[in-house]
Amino acid sequence: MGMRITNAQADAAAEHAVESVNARFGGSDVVATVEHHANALKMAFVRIVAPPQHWTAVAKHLKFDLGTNYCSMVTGTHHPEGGAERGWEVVYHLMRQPVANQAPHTNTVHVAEELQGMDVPLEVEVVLTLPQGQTPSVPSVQSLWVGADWNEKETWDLVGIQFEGHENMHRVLNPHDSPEGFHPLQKQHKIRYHDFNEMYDDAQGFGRKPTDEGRVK
Amino acid sequence: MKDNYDLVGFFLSKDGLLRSGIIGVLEGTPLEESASSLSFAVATFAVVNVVFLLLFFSQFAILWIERKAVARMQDRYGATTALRSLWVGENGVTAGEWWNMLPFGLGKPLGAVNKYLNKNFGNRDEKFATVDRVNNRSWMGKTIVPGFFQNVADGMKFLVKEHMVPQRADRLIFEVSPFLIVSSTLLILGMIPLSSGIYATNPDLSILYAIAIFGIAPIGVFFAGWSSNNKYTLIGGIRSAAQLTAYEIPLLLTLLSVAILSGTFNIIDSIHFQHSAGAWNLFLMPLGAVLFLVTMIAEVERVPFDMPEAEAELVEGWWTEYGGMRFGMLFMAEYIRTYAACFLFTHFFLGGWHLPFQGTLAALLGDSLNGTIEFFPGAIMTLVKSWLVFLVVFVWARFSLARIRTDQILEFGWRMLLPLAVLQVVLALVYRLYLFNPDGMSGQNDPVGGAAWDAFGIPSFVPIVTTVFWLAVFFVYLNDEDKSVNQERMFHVHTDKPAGTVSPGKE
Amino acid sequence: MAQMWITMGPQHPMTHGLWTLRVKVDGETVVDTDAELGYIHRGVEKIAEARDFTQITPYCDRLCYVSAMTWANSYIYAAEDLLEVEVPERAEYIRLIAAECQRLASHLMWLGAYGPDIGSLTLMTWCMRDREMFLDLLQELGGSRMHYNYPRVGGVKRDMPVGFADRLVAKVKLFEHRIDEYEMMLDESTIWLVRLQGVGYAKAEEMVNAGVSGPNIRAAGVNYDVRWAHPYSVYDQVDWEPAVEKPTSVKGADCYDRYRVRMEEMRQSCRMMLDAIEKIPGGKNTNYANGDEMILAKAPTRAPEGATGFSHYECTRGASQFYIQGGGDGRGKNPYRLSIRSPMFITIPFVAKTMIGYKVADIPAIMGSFDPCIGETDR
Amino acid sequence: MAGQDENYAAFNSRALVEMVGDVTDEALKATKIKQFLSVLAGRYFNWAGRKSLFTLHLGIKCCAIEMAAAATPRFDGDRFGVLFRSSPRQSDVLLVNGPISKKFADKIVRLWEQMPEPKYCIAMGECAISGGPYFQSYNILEGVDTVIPVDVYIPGCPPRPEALIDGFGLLREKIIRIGAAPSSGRKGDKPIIVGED
Repeated sequence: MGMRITNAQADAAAEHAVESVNARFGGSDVVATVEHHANALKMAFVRIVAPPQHWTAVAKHLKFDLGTNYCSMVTGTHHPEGGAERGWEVVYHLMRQPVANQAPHTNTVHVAEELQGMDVPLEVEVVLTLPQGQTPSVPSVQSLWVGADWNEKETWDLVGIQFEGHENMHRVLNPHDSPEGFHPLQKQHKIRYHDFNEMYDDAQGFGRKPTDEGRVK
Repeated sequence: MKDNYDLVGFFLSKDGLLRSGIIGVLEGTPLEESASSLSFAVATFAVVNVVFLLLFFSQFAILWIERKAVARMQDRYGATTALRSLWVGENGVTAGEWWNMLPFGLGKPLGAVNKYLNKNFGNRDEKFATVDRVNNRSWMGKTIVPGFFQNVADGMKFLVKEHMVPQRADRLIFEVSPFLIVSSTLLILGMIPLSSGIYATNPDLSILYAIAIFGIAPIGVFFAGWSSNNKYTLIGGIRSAAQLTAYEIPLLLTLLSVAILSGTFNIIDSIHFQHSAGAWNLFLMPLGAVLFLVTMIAEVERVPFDMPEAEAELVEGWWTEYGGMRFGMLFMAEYIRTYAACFLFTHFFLGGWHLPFQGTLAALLGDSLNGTIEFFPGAIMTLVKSWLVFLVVFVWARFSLARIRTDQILEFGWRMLLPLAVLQVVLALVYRLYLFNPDGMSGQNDPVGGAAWDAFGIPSFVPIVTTVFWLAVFFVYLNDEDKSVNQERMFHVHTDKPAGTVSPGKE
Repeated sequence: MAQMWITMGPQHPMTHGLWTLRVKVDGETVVDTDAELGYIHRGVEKIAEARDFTQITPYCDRLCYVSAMTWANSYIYAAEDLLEVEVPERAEYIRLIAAECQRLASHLMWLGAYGPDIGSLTLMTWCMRDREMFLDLLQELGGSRMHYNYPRVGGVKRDMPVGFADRLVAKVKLFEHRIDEYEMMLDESTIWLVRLQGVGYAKAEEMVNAGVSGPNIRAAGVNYDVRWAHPYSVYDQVDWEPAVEKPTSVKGADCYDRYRVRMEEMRQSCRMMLDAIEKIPGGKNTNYANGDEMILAKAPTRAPEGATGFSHYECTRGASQFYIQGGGDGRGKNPYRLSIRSPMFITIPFVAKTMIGYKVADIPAIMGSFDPCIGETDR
Repeated sequence: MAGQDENYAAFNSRALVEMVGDVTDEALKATKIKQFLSVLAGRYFNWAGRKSLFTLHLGIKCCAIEMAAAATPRFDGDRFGVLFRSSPRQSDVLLVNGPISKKFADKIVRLWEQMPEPKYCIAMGECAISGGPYFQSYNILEGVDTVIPVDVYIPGCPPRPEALIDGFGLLREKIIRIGAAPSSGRKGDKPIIVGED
């Protein structure tokens, strides 16, 4: 029969992580809570809301004390109308995976139900909110997780969030010759033919073919 | 044994029809005293042309064999193009009465032939019906050989392609090197005999000649790689140069051992030796045969020694920058080299134009057959043998094996093949000096083969023992693989209950 | 010999898809590499902000075009987390069967593309021929060969056709013999072993730190699999085990391990499908009408204010994740921000670095063994 | 000196070759054999060009998988002489099977220019015809015909391998109509779309 991490194991791991984070960062405005997904299996995960200046400390704590060895996703979001203190938001998704180097000719076969303590997979979501401003910047965790390297490059390329201390920052997805301040996922950029009547005149300047005159695209 | 279809004899013999005719014609004219040399020139020209065209156009056969065998191995139909759309036109476009353009009404018979063919082989109902979009394939209408003309189309299409030279390429060498490769390859066809009577030239040292010519093409390959100023082709060219030098020496030693065994450097004499001595070289030196095949596969750069034009990482290897006619030539040159390799293997190891067991057949039922074996043309036997060798060795290996890395190729060449080739030369010496009794040799025209390899009273004892010994060696070597390591790796992917052992649904 | 940069450009037989690998070569050995992605970046995340939740599924099908069903499922789990929807049991089983069938087809596409990389063209045609079997099965479910638009928020679009179960069992049983045929052709050919063993080593912890996931991790000796670590569908009720490899050297997993893991995963998928089709609630030969509450739950179309949805799914190439920030300022019907995590976007630069020290001829072997799919990389 | 004195024929081999060439040319023209031969050669090389369409091994996105499927046992493209070569120098057909992003636009034009002249372009799939589902994207060109002249359009997302093989059939019919005319010379004729007739 297949195996799975039970909700109890996930809750226990999440509570342990939340206690250790709150214990360490109790005073400052770093808040860690246990949340539950809303779909069928209601698995628990840890959400940490922190200001950007504490982010390096929280990251080190997560990596060395809680053993999150896997930075899976970095998401940047632009909130132009989000009020003064919520202009930008950077969400890190980090995972703890019970993975270790193996001696030759051996492997470790986890049985999900018997995992405890630091071996139970843990899902952490770190939300950093940045105030309004032209140059949102967050300290880079490139040195802690190699996985975060290209994620941060992509987030800067698409959303325009600076990462201090990130070496060799270059555009990965957009063409290298795209204009300096062009970060497409910012909300002021509309997608082409955004609404119906815009379909005819082409705002973004892509050459419209003469044969398309008067035709509904 | 001499094959009685003697093309060379017919053309070149002094009292032959052609030469005496020419001498007769030039009787009264001022050219009379040089008539004999003139007739010799004309006769040689005729012989060379006939043999070259025979060899060259039978090359399309091996292209077709490869394409169809590959398709069968890959569960596909393979090329099924036929000539009909050339003849009747496609999609409503026909050339109308194109034969009427011939002057003085010469077109009438051509038109009649076209109507006859159209009626019988084309579309019986309409006058100029064309084939539609997916027709013109083998089972859509009668075609003798489906897909045979696909390679003709591939080759001819390249003649009308634009010739492009990369901007910073070394123009002269870029344009000349394909000709260097193709011309040296066509030279080999010059001395390959189809049977004892049908050959263009028969130099005394034809084995040395063949190997020398085989050695020129790699220089052209390296020039092509270097001159097209492209990093892929540079690496491809250097790889091919390294690979060919590594495999040239075992090839030479293998052919040296063949020459030692048959006592001559001439291909036709070595074939005569195989018949009159009573055993093909394949059974006398199986190690040599395998060595020859492996080095030949490396020589003509086919998978698994395909590194110079490795599809995967070098795009097309050293011929990436060639398009148009030059690429068509290189493509053709590669197949002519493979074809020549198959011919050489047939001549050195499979007894050229002799039927299998020709000697014993003639011995056992000599009189009842009253010479029917002699009527079987040797050239067809040679062609069939080389096509089979091509099919089994070159095509089968190409589409079931993977490519080896360049350093593994070189290591395999220097470390494994070279010592084996030296061993083979020593074996050939031992065979020739101690195991061969010359008085058992039969005459050249004696249909019953000789018995030079008999020992202890058993006919052809030596080849039988050699073959059995080498088969045993091969079998032992095949099975002594360290199965434990492989086994341990193959199935040790951890699953408590391997797939298939658990009946689903029922715990 | 002088060192030179070779650009294995966007159009190159080795790169399955459009990306450039610039390789610094000293003779035959690779000294330094640099990966260049973004040649088919089409801004799916930007377009998704103007689409509502069911219109985004076709875009997620076309992310990784070889395993379309798994990516659509992955997005749908995130949308269900956002819209707080419970999925009926039968729909979960059908999604599992469809995902495992797609995993098989995708692994076959990988093996087929890996053949010409190493030199044997026959493997390509054999694998694609067997892949057609599973494409037919998926075509019965989703209606087209490659992109199905099949899962809906709250279930699946339509139920399995009546004869589907018997055809599935027949095809899977036939395929299990075909895997032995492939292994006979590959494992017993010394050339294949010589080209794959001892090439492209990568340690387990190195890979995890670099964000590599999926079969590439399991090749290094740990059976970590998102299907049990962050459970989502009914994988715990179905009979399967994650395939895990015993690396033969302390330097970690080589190309041969990754090949072995994927072959074993194909067997596991077969086993899972055979078991799931037997246990499917509501019977395997019944067909419910579209929208029947057995296969599709009622789902709201507007996301609550400021809600976020997250899904962590085991795609064929690794762990794919979707993060949706829904609702906000009156745009309830379409997401405010959709973020897609592609396993290959992080693995390709890591693999480019692991190639250093090997020969030029090993580049396709190592690259192909990680099974890159550029569609999901460039989003 | 030789130039001014007309009747002093400076004998060299090139002049001889040209003179012989002109004489035979006149003779053939007079007896209409030249036209006969040109029709025969024209038909023959056109047949050769139609029957072996070497396609560039270029895989952009999902249509590339259908292109690969078209070369496999179930839908065998090899029956019609369609082979996939990896170098643009040796291919006649550029099969564009995916969206063209700004980053790839100049590279695909370069590929197109590297191909020897009688070359044809097939736009396979919605993305190559009009940008497809990504026509609103900031990074995708609206169809490959903004940069390259296209001969046959194959709609579908992705089109089935049979449609691709039908596309090659329509291309063969176009080749028999326009012969080896250079790709620039085909402006203005009606676009050929698979599945239209």
